[in-house]
Amino acid sequence: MTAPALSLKNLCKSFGPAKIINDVTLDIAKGERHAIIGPNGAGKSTLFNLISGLYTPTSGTVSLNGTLISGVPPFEINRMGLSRSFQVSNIFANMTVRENVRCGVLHSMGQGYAFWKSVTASKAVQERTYEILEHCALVDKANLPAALLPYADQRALEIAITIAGGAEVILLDEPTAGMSHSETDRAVDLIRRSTEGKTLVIVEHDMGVIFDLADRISVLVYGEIIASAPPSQIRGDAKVREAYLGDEALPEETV
Amino acid sequence: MTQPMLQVKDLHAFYGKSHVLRGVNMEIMPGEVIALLGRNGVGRSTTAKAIMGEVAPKGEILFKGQPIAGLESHKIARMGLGYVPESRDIFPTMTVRQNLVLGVKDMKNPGKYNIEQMLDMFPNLRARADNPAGVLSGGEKQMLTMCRTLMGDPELIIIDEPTEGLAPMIVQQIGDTIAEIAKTGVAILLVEQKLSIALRIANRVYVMGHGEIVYGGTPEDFATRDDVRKEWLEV
Amino acid sequence: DDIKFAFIDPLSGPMGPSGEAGYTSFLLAAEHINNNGGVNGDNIVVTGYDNKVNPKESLVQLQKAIDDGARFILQGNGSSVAAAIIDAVNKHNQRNPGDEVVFFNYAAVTPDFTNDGCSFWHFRFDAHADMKMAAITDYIKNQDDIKKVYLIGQDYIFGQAVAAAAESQLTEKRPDIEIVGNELHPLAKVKDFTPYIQKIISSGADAVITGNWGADMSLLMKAAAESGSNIPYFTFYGGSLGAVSALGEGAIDRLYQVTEGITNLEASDEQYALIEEYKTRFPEYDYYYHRAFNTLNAFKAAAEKAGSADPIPVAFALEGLEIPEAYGTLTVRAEDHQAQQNLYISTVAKVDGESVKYGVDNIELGWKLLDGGKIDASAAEQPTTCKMERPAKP
Amino acid sequence: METIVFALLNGVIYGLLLFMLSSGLTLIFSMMGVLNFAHASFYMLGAYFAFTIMGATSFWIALFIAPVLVGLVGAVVERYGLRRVHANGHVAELLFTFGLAYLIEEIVKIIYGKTAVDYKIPDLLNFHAFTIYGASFPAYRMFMLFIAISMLIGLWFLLKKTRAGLIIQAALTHPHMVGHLGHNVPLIFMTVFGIGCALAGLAGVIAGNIFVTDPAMAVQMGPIVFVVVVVGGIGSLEGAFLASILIGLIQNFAVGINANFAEIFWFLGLSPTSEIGDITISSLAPVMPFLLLVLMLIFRPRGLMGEQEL
Amino acid sequence: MSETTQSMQNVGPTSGAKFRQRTLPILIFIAIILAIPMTDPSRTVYTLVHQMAINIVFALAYNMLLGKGGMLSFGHAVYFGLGGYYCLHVMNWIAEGAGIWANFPVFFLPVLGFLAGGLSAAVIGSFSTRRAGTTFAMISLGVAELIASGAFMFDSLFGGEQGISGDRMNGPQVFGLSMGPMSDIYWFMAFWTVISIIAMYAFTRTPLGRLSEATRDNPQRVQFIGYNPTRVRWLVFTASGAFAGLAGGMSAVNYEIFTPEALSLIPSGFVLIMAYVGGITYFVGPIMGAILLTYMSSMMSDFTEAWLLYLGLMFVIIVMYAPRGIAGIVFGVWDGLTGPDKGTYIGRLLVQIAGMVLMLIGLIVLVEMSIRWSNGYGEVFEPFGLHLGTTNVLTWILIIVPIGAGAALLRRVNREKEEAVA
Ligand SMILES: Nc1ncnc2c1ncn2[C@@H]1O[C@H](COP(=O)(O)OP(=O)(O)OP(=O)(O)O)[C@@H](O)[C@H]1O
Ligand SMILES: Nc1ncnc2c1ncn2[C@@H]1O[C@H](COP(=O)(O)OP(=O)(O)OP(=O)(O)O)[C@@H](O)[C@H]1O
Ligand SMILES: CC(C)C[C@H](N)C(=O)O
Ligand SMILES: [Mg+2]
Ligand SMILES: [Mg+2]
Repeated sequence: MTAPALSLKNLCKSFGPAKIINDVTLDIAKGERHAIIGPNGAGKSTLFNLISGLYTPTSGTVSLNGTLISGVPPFEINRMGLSRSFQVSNIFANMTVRENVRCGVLHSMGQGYAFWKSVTASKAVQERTYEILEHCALVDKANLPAALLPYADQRALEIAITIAGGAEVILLDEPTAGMSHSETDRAVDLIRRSTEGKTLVIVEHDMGVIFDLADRISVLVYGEIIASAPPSQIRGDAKVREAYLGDEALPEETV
Repeated sequence: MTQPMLQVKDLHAFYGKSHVLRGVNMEIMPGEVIALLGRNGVGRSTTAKAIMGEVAPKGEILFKGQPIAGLESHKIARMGLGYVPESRDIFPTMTVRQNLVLGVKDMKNPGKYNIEQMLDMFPNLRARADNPAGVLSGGEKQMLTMCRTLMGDPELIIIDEPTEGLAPMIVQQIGDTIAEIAKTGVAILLVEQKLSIALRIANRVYVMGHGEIVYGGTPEDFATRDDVRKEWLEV
Repeated sequence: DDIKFAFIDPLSGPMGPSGEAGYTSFLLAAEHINNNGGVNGDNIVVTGYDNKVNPKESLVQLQKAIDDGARFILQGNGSSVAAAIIDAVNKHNQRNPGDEVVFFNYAAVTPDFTNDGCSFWHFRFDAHADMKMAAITDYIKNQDDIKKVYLIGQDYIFGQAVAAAAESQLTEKRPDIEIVGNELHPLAKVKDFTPYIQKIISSGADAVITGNWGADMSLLMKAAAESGSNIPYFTFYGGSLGAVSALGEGAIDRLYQVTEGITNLEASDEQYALIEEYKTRFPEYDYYYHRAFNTLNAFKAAAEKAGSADPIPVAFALEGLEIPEAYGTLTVRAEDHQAQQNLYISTVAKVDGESVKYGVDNIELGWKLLDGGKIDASAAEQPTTCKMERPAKP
Repeated sequence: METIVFALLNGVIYGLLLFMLSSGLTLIFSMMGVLNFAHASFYMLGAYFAFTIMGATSFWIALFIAPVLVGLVGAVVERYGLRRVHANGHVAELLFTFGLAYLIEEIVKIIYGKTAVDYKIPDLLNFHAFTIYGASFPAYRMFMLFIAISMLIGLWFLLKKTRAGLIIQAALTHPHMVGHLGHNVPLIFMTVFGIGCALAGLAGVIAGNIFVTDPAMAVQMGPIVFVVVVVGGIGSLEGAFLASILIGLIQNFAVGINANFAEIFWFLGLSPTSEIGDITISSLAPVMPFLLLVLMLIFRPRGLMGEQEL
Repeated sequence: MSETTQSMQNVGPTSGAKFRQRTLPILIFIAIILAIPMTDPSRTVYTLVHQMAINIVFALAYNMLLGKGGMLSFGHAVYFGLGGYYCLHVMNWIAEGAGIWANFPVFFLPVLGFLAGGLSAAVIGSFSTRRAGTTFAMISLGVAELIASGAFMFDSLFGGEQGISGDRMNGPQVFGLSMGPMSDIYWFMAFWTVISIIAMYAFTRTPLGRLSEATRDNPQRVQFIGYNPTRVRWLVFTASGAFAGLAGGMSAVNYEIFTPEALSLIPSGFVLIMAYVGGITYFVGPIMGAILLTYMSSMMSDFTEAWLLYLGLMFVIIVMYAPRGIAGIVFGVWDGLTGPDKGTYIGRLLVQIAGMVLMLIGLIVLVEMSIRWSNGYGEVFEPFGLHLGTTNVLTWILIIVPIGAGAALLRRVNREKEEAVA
């Protein structure tokens, strides 16, 4: 048996006296599409920050493909094949879309901190950049400064940068927040295509998206996982209903 | 006949060269809850910003009969208009309490709400009252923004997309809160996408399309207007 | 044709007044020469270049001056600058034969410039530090109540040279005197000398010797006045703008200086007229840089002797040249290009219209010659170690 | 013993002067986030204005009018200059004030000349307060001490007792939002900047006559003021106070000590004739504040009392 | 594969645009460099051009940091100075014929400046680049003051007040240059300027150059594409320090002297102004800034004492109204002239220029009149034979009318522009 892609063991995180993540243990298998849902403030983004190395856990461990990564700086974790997106767009605002994606590509193409060769010299980098742009339908906006992109495209770019490095484990934090219906559909499609054969962990409040994408759903409430099961089970889980979905819920209700 | 709380007549607004509002007309009576619906990008937020003076308005805006178009934001606010922007804009380095204090316009005559009431209304906030607001979760931030605006004792609140990015449970809770606030006699202009809440709490509904108001009526009437819904709201 | 002189000295900043005082003196000296028929019929033009007492900036200005056609450089404020200019002038003359420039140093008095570091292209019209120190130590030698001496100076070659001269000459002339402090502070940076003065007081010194000049001198005096002590100060530049007024009446018989002349010496009417003209023209300053007039007069004499105002003939003509000046005779020693002239030790006294005719700093205090304060040029003369290399004589 | 007493007295007084200067900057920095590079230029303006006013009337009038004038200049600068660049972020603001410092210096040079003016201590205070170990202590320095302490108390009240601080902090990041809450942000900014500048001006009035009033005084003081603010901790008045006194003491103690490295580090076998052995503690004085700054930023970036990192 | 490349090219800038933006300016620059000596320049021209060359390299080096890396430094002269000092010491070793140095050609000293600047930047950067933004700016200021004032303590290294001087005419000759006369130095300057410009331009196109921009925009995100932002900043800082050191080496050869002031805040501030005025968002910006400011500082100081005031004013105006600097203005005008709405643009531009010229006239009269008045000695500003004193009514008319008229014109254009947009 291979090690799970991601494995959290007794993970805890406190800020001062506030215990935000409380003894979370969770295994996510390779190739799984895993969704994390939960009320606002439950600690979903915090959990992502712990996994991606932005925060160090108060106690407990995180392993990626069996290697311990808690305490490792984010860029090392990224090099080990884990990539994440942010809840608020976090792109290189003054650079063009193409440059944004190219920066995401560089490291995986072995460019390192090189200052003796041109970025344009490497065909592989150029091609990979183009592929990603095409994949995310950003080709025709490639030379626009990222800051001028419409919101939905910024979110797409956020995803593009995240997948550019070819990471095997991808963490997406509310990728469709603030999108309209049709935009959401496009984004879901993009996510599905980009994470083919990879491990995906996604946080979303849009139940449509979640039930559409996820193989398995974990529900995080006040820093604790109260349920972790396939969508069909979650839908019927009374505890989850009470804590998160409420009685209105499911499925789409937005215009 | 009572005077309308807010009257907007032939309002235009621009972002650079793009003409976003093309003659918006609407009216809000005291104590009324109005839902402003429309697809993404039709200009609902811009309408709110133009009223609040954040975007330069062209046209007439009367608040309690007085023209406010073109005034500076703080003057508009002092006349009794509250605004909860889409971006929430909590003050991240300050504590929840300090955020609330800042909602008060004049320390000498505080409004009808005080901080304790607010914290009672949202236990989540009480638990974080002395934390910097920047670390609040998305939903907590939304609650805080609304409370902060209430602290200024407004007569009309414009709330832009209060439920965006919130868990389904909280969405309901926010809806209830808004209804609650409305009961105290504060008029509300609610910019929303989620029909269910909008229809539940609104007295009247406006629908916006391409920078104009394309429909106005009661929720009951709106429920019958499949044509409006098809043309202006659905994709 | 005009004969262009470039005056490169501080014209702004803390040392600005020192430079301005020199500049105005040269302007007036040039005017007088021009009004009296000029030099072989040509006029002298002096142009100011502000160097902020920085050697690097001085070289930039020197370059500019040469580009502007100046072949004679005037500078004095700061031996650090003078050293750089001597070096640059030597290099320039070596690299640009036929386009030489000559440097007239009117105040930078580090002895080395006319000793091991001497140059054919450099002439100094002020007595150097060893000469002035000799005058001071000769005077102190006879003051038996001075037992402890404190040395304070600016931290650069000139200040170091003063300290070294004081130390060696004192130990030679008065081995019993204890040097209770030898302090070097940064040049033109200290704004409040109070801590230094307190150090001097607690050292128990009976006298202070300092080579400070410009703002470093007037601020030192300001702090000294505030401290209420009355230790005497033996200085090179007590005549720096503002030093006397900082001490006020406290300066009387307490502040001493060594110079090549003071306005209250017996002199010709012409000289008195010159002093008064200077004061009316430049009311902020006092007639202090007598050597500016000596410098240009010596130039005129040399150029007329050589029959040319070109740098090389003038330089050769200057060697050994002897001219009369208001307070004696000035000889340019050929060996090292160091001017030899009388020196005078003076102290401050109230203006009385007779022996003390002129005040300074626009107050009623002026410099008065000490009894036996005159040192003849021959007595002031010091040996030199200069081995001069000369170009071919034209 | 004498050395210690002298250094203590001078250190405290110099420290208090630094505090007067830096309190204004702390105020501006903590409230508006503007690292006012031109702060010391307002200090210089204070001294020059006082010099002019004193020439026309008296020192006591200058003591009140000059800071007010400087404050007005500051307000104008904020209204017509800073406010424009505010939108472009802190670096733009920093650059603006950097250019402003240049401008003020040049304007002062044109109006007052390139060399020092003779700004004198008022006759009323020109006497010796007391004498210790043979050195007298001028009354004016005591007066300075008094002004600085009253200023400290005044400021402390201002800051602790107002909500303005909060409003301004909030307006830093979200000016629109604060406007929507009914606060007149631009006015508050202008006032704060004006007050900060007026404080610097006051320091100039007080210090211009014991030091030197010349166009270089801003450039000389500027960096030290930054050191104080950063070492004290951003936005912390108490920190600025501590840091001022600390720097005042360090510098004055250093000047008072004659020992050189060879004497202190004799156990390392340093020779007094070697270049390093020859360095005296007193010559280290000008370097000390900057050493402190760099060490502080590396090891404790929030400063002595600051709540947040720079 | 060829298909991808094809489309890839469509995505990137066209080769025509590339040529215009990259190759053409460099060709023009080289042509100018070759043309200058043909005009048989005077000493003054040489002096000026050499200073420009040094400043161009220094300003570009600085902009690697500020423009591309987003690090605002108030102490970059430290690396310039350390590079220069090292070169001067080597120059003296060459003169003494000390050991291996005896055969080192002075022509190649800038290489050593590059190494010394880079090495010192690497050491200092190892702690200063741990932070960005204002903290970095403050550390740079502290370090600069520390080193500049500490330099006075080590006379054997920095030479105290007097500095260190040397003589460049020693050691072996290369390219047949004796390094004595100005014209020899010209080729030295040209060589190193061109090399540096090309190298620094190339740097922006390397992965590290790109990452430096990414780190400037968003250091947090850089971590999540696999890079350590601190490491990126440190490397950029080192490279920038190295080129600053190279410029220092050029300066050492040109002036043959360095004083501790060269390390201080004043030259650091000047390079900041050069880069910013030129335009930090463009590669050529600092070049323009260096040329303009060097020209101003040596030529304008002959015309007016207040040139620093004009300089300060220009800087402040640029910060306020044209944050993209001269280069931004030039390219903006170019775009306007080649844009679709040429007619109105030119019209508006002319009115704007007229407005600015008018204001400038009023300002100049005011400033120059004030200077003369404050200098005393009865000086009066006398342009074109006019006699403008403080008491002359004409003076005040010449101040107030142009400023008022200019301001009115500018305001009108601005309003028109706003309305046109609306
Ligand atoms: N740096 C921090 N310091 C203190 N508390 C924090 C910090 N970061 C997050 N928190 C707190 O942790 C809790 C969880 O925050 P988190 O952002 O993880 O929520 P979330 O589940 O992502 O919510 P949302 O769905 O609204 O985004 C919140 O209550 C928040 O206030
Ligand atoms: N700052 C801006 N600059 C330029 N265009 C803008 C700006 N803000 C909004 N727009 C554009 O104006 C139009 C109306 O925007 P507005 O924010 O009012 O829409 P909305 O109806 O509130 O939609 P949303 O659901 O996105 O909030 C959109 O097309 C939007 O792209
Ligand atoms: C102007 C002078 C006082 C200069 C000083 N004597 C020096 O040699 O540096
Ligand atoms: Mg979250
Ligand atoms: Mg909106």
